[in-house]
Amino acid sequence: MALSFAADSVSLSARQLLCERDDRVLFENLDLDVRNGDLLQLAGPNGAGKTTLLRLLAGLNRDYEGDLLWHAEPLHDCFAEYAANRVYLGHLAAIKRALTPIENLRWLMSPWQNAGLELHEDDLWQALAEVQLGGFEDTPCNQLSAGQQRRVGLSRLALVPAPLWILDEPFTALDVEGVSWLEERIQRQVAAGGAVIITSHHALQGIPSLRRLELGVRATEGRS
Amino acid sequence: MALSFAADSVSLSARQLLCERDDRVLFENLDLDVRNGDLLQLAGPNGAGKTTLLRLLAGLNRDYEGDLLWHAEPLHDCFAEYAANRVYLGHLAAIKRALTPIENLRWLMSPWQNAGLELHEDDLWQALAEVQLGGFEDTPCNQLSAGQQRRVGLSRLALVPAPLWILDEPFTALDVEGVSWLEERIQRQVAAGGAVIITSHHALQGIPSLRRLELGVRATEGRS
Amino acid sequence: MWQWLVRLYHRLGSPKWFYELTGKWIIWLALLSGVGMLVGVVMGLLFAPADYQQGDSFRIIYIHVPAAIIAQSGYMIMAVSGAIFLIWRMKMAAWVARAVAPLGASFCLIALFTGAIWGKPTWGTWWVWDARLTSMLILLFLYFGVMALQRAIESEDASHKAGAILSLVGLVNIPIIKYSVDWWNTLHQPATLKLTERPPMHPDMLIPLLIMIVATYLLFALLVILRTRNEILWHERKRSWIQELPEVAARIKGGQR
Amino acid sequence: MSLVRATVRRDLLLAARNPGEWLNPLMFFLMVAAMFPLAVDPDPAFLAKIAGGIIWVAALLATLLSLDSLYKADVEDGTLEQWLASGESLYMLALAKALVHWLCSGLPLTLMSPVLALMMALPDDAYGALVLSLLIATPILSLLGSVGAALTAGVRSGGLLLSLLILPLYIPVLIFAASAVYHASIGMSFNSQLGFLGAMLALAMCLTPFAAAAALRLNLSR
Amino acid sequence: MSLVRATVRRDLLLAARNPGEWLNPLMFFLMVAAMFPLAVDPDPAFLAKIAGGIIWVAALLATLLSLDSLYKADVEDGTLEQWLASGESLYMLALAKALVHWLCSGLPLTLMSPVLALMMALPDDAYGALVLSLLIATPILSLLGSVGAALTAGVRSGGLLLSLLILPLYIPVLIFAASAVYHASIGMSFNSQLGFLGAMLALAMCLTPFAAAAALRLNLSR
Ligand code: HEM
Ligand SMILES: Nc1ncnc2c1ncn2[C@@H]1O[C@H](COP(=O)(O)OP(=O)(O)OP(=O)(O)O)[C@@H](O)[C@H]1O
Ligand SMILES: Nc1ncnc2c1ncn2[C@@H]1O[C@H](COP(=O)(O)OP(=O)(O)OP(=O)(O)O)[C@@H](O)[C@H]1O
Ligand SMILES: [Mg+2]
Ligand SMILES: [Mg+2]
Repeated sequence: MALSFAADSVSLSARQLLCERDDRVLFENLDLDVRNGDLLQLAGPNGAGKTTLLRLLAGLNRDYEGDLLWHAEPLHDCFAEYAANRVYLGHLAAIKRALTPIENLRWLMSPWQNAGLELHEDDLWQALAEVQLGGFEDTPCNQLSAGQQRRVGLSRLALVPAPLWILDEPFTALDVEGVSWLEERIQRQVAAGGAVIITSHHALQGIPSLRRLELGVRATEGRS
Repeated sequence: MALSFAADSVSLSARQLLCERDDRVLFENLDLDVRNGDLLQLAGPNGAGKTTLLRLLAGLNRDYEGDLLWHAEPLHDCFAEYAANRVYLGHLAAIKRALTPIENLRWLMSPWQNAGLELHEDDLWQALAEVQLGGFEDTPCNQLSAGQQRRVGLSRLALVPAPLWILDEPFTALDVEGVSWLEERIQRQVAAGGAVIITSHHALQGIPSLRRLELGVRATEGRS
Repeated sequence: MWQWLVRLYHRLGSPKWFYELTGKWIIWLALLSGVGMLVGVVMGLLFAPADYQQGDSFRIIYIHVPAAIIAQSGYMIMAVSGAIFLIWRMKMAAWVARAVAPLGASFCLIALFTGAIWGKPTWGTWWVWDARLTSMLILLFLYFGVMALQRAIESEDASHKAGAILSLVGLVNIPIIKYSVDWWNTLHQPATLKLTERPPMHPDMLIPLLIMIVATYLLFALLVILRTRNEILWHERKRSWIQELPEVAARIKGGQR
Repeated sequence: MSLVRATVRRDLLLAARNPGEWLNPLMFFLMVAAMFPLAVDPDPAFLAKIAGGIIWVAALLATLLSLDSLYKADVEDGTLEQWLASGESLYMLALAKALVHWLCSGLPLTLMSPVLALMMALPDDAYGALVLSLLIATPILSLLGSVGAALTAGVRSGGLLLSLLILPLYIPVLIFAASAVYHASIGMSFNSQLGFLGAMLALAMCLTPFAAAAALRLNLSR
Repeated sequence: MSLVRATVRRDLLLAARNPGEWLNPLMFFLMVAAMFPLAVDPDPAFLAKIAGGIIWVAALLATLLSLDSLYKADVEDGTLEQWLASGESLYMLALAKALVHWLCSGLPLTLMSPVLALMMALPDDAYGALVLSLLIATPILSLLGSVGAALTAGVRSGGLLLSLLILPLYIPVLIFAASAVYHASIGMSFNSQLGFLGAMLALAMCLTPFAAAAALRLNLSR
C-alpha cells in the first residue's frame, strides 16, 4: 500500500482539559493539538496519567472537563466520523485465544471493511508475515508466546487506512526485531502525512519529528 | 541491609536440558551453570522459549527432559531448600487488587518470615518508599497505574534475603526511574555475591558481569 | 519375572509398538465381534423363546444389558488408565483414557435409551426413578463431566491430567453414589416396578446374551484401539516411523499431506 | 462485513470450536432437574404435580449460569474496547450478543425439554405448553440476562452477583410460564399466559439492549 | 507467620473488604428457595412436604456457585505461582482454602437456614435435623467442591463447567441430608443419616486436599 493522507485529514485538539481520579488532579489546563505529520509521545513517570489521557483522546472515556475537538467539533458529537479516522490499540489486544491469528485479524479488520476498505485474504496473510507470524497463521493464539500474541494485534497497523494512530505502550513484550519493525511503521505513517499519539517508556530513537508531552510531576507529590 | 552471600550458596546447573511444546523443540542439549556472582540474561526473539526456560529453572514446571541440579542434587528432590534460596518474579505479580500495597507486601514476605527472616513494619514501609510508592501504601491496588502495580511486586526484592533471583521481564511497564532503580538493585545483588537470572528485551547496560544466553533460532523456522 | 514386567511396561508405553501390534489385531477383533454379534442377534431374535410375561419386547435385552455392562467397565478403564498416566507419566495411558471417555458415554446413552424403549411396553412408562436407572444416569453425568473438563483445558498435557484426577475422584465416589442411591430408593420407593429381581433365565435366552456381551466387549475394544491409534498418528505425526508407515507414506506421496 | 455481523460470526465460530459453550448449559439443565426426585420424592404421581415448575426452575438456572461468560471474556481481552472505539452502535451489539446467547442456551434447552418432561412424568397434555413457553420465554431470559452480564462483566467473581441481580427480574417470567404449564396439565387453556410472555418478549427486545449498551459503556470508562 | 496462616488471614481480610463474597451466596440461597413456591404451589401443607429437599437443593446450588471464585483469582494474579515457588505444602493450602470457603459460605448458610425453614413451613420437628445436617455436610460440599474449583481454575467460563463436574459427586450428600430432614419431619430418627454424613466428612477431609493439590499443580505447569 502506498500510503498518503490528505493534508488536513487530522485535526485533534484538547482545550483546557482537566482530569481527576479519586480527588487527585492528574492534569489540568492541558492544551494539545495534533495535526498531519505529528508524532506525539506522552511521557512521564508511572502513574502520571498517560493511559488516562490516551483513553480520553481516543474517545473511550468521557470522564473529563474541558473540550476535546475533532476538526473543531466536539469529539463525541462526531464520534462515528472520528472513529473511522483513527485506530486505537490499548494494553489489551482483543485477541480471542481459541481462534487463530488469521481469524482474529479478520474480525479486527471488519469495521474498516464495512467502511469501504477492500481487503483480500492475501493481504491478511501478508500482514501476519510482516510481523513474523508466517507459519503461525493457523495456530490457535493460546499456543503463542506473550510477544507473538501482541504481534497479532499489531499486524492490523499494516492494513488499516486511518490517518491517526493512538497506541498505548505498543512496544511491550516485543523483541528487538519487533521493536524496529514497529518504529519503522510509525515513521512511515508520519512520513505519509498521518499522525501518531503514543505512550511509551521506550526511547523512540531515530524518528525526527518526535514531540514529547511530559505529563505531570511525579504522582506521589500530588498526594494529600 | 548490608547484603553479602556465602561464596558457595548458589549452584544451579542444567544438563542436557530438552524442552518441547506441542511437538516443537524449543531447546535441546542445553547446559547451563549459575554460580555466585553470575548475572545471566536469557535473550532471543519472541517465542524463543525464554519464559519457558525460566519457569523450568525456577522449578515451577517439570515438563522437561534432562537434569536440573541444585548443589549437584536434582532440583525437585531438594525443592524446599531450593525455594528458600531463590525468589521468583514472573509476569504475574500476585497482587490482590482489593488490598493495599502494604497488605500485599506483607503476604508476599510471609514465607521468608516463616524461614526466619526478622521483619518490622518499618522495613515494609521503607521498601515501598524505595519503589516510589510512598504515599500510596494505603491505597487499594486497583487504583494504581500499571507501572505502580508492578512496583509493589518489585519492592519485595529490597527485602528478600535469597541469593538467587529469577526475574521474567521485570522492566515491563516501569518508567525510566523505575528501570534505573531495578538495574541498580540487580547490580548490588550480583556485587554482594548473589546471582540473577533474567529475561528481558531491555539492554541491561552498565552491569559488567553480564552473560547472555541466546535462545533458539527464530521460532518460525521450527515450523513444519 | 520382574524383568519381564519392566519390559512389558516399556513396550506398552511405546506408541510405535502399540500401533504395530494393534495393527494386526484390528482385523481379528472386527471379525470376531462381527460374527459374535451376528450369531447372538440371530439366536436372540429368531431362536430364543418369547418371554412369558413380556412377549417379544424382552429381546432388546441383547443390546441393553451388554451396553449397560460396558458403560460401567468403561469408566473403570478410563480411571485406571488415568491413574497410570498420573503416576508413571505414560502418554499412551492418557490417550487410551481420552479414547474411552466418549465411547463409554455412548454405551451409557445406548443403555439408557434401550432401557427407556423397553420400559414403555413393560412398565407403561419411559422412565422411573429406580435405583439402577438413577445411578446409570449419574454415571452418564460423570462421563460428561470428564469429557467437558478435557475439552475445556487448553493445554493438552494439563487436560489429560485434569481428566485423570476427576475420573479418579469419580471412581472413589461411584460406590458411595451407588450405595446412597440404593438406600434412597429402598426408602422412598414402593416396589411397584423392579428390574433388579432377575427371574432365573432360560438357557436359550441366556446363551445368546452371553455371546452378545462378549461380542460387545470385543467391539468396544476395537473402537478404543481405533481411537487410540488416531491419537498416536496425530501426536507422533512428525516422527520418522510414522512417516515411513506405508499408509502414511502413500498419502504424503499423493500430496494429501 | 459489518462489525455486528462479524461478531456474530466470530462468536458462533467460538461456540463451534468450544462445544462446551452450548453443551454445558444443557447438561446442567438435566442435572439440576434430576436432583429434585432425589431430594424430594421420586413417586411419579407426586412428580407430575411439580414437574412443570421444576423444569422451568432448572431452565432458568441453566440460563443464568451460562450468562456469566457472555461479556466477561470480551471485556477482559479488549474486544469491547475495540467495539466502542469503532463507533458502531452498542445497541446492535447487545442485541446480537443476546441472540447468540439464546442460540447457544435457550434453543438447545427448549429442544431438550421434552426428554426431561418424560423423566419427570409431566402430564401428556402439558408438553405443548412447556415447549411453547420455553420457546417464547427463553429469549426474554437471554435479553434480560444480558443486561446483568453487561453490568457485572468487569467484576471478578461475577457469576453469583449476576444471579442476584437477575433472578428477581426473572420472577414474572417464571410465574407466567410455570402457570401456563400447570394450566395445560389440568386441561385448561393457557393462551393468556403465552400472550403475556409474548408481550414481555416484545418489550424486552426493544428496551433491554439500551440498558445493556449503557452498562457496557460503564465497563469501559474506567 | 507461615504462608498458610498468612493466606487464611489475607483471604478473610479480602472477604471482609468485599462482603459480597459471603453475602452473595446467602442471598442466592434465599432467592432460589423462594422461587419454588412461585413455580410450584404455595400451599403450606404441600410446601411442608418438599421444604427439606428444596432448602437442601438451594444450599447445594449456592455453595456450587460460590466455588467458582475459590482459586480462580489466585491463579490469574499469580498467587498460586508464588505458593508453588515457595515450596510449601499444597495439601495444607488446599485444606486452608476449603476452610475459608466454608467459613464464607457453608457457615452463613447454616445460620440462615432456620429463616428459610420458617418461610417454607418446614415442620417444627425438622429444624434440628436441618441445621445439624447443614453443619456436618456443608464442609463436605466445600471440600469436594474445592477439587472442582482447582481443576477449573485456569478455565475461562469455569462456573458452569465446575457445576457439571461437581454436581454428580454431591448426590450422596443430598440424598442423606434430605432424607435426614424428611425423617425428622415425620418424627423418625435420623441418626444413621447423620452418621453417614459424618463418615463422608472424615473421608473428604483426608482425601480431597490431595486431589485439589494435584489439580492446582496442573494450573501451574503451563
Ligand atoms: C432407562 C432405563 C434403564 C436403565 C438405565 C437400565 C440400566 C440397567 C443396568 C445398569 C443394568 C445392569 C447391567 C449389569 O451390570 O448387569 C441393567 C440390566 C438389566 N436391565 Fe435394565 N435398565 C433400564 C430399563 C430396563 C427395563 C425397562 C427392563 C425390563 C423390564 C430392564 C431389564 C433389565 C434386565 C433384565 C437386566 C439384566 C439383569 C441383570 O443382569 O442383573 N431394564 N439395566
Ligand atoms: N480506577 C482508578 N481509580 C482511581 N484512580 C485511578 C484508577 N486508575 C488509575 N488511577 C490513578 O490515576 C493515575 C494515572 O493512571 P494511569 O494508568 O493513567 O498512569 P500511567 O501514566 O499510564 O502510568 P504507567 O506508566 O504506570 O502505565 C494513577 O496514579 C492512579 O493512581
Ligand atoms: N501453552 C502452550 N502450548 C503450546 N505451546 C506453547 C504454549 N506456551 C508457549 N508455547 C510455545 O512455546 C514457545 C515459547 O514460548 P515462551 O512464552 O517461552 O516464549 P518467550 O521466549 O518467553 O517469548 P516472549 O519474548 O514473546 O515472551 C512459543 O513459540 C509458543 O508457541
Ligand atoms: Mg499506562
Ligand atoms: Mg516471555
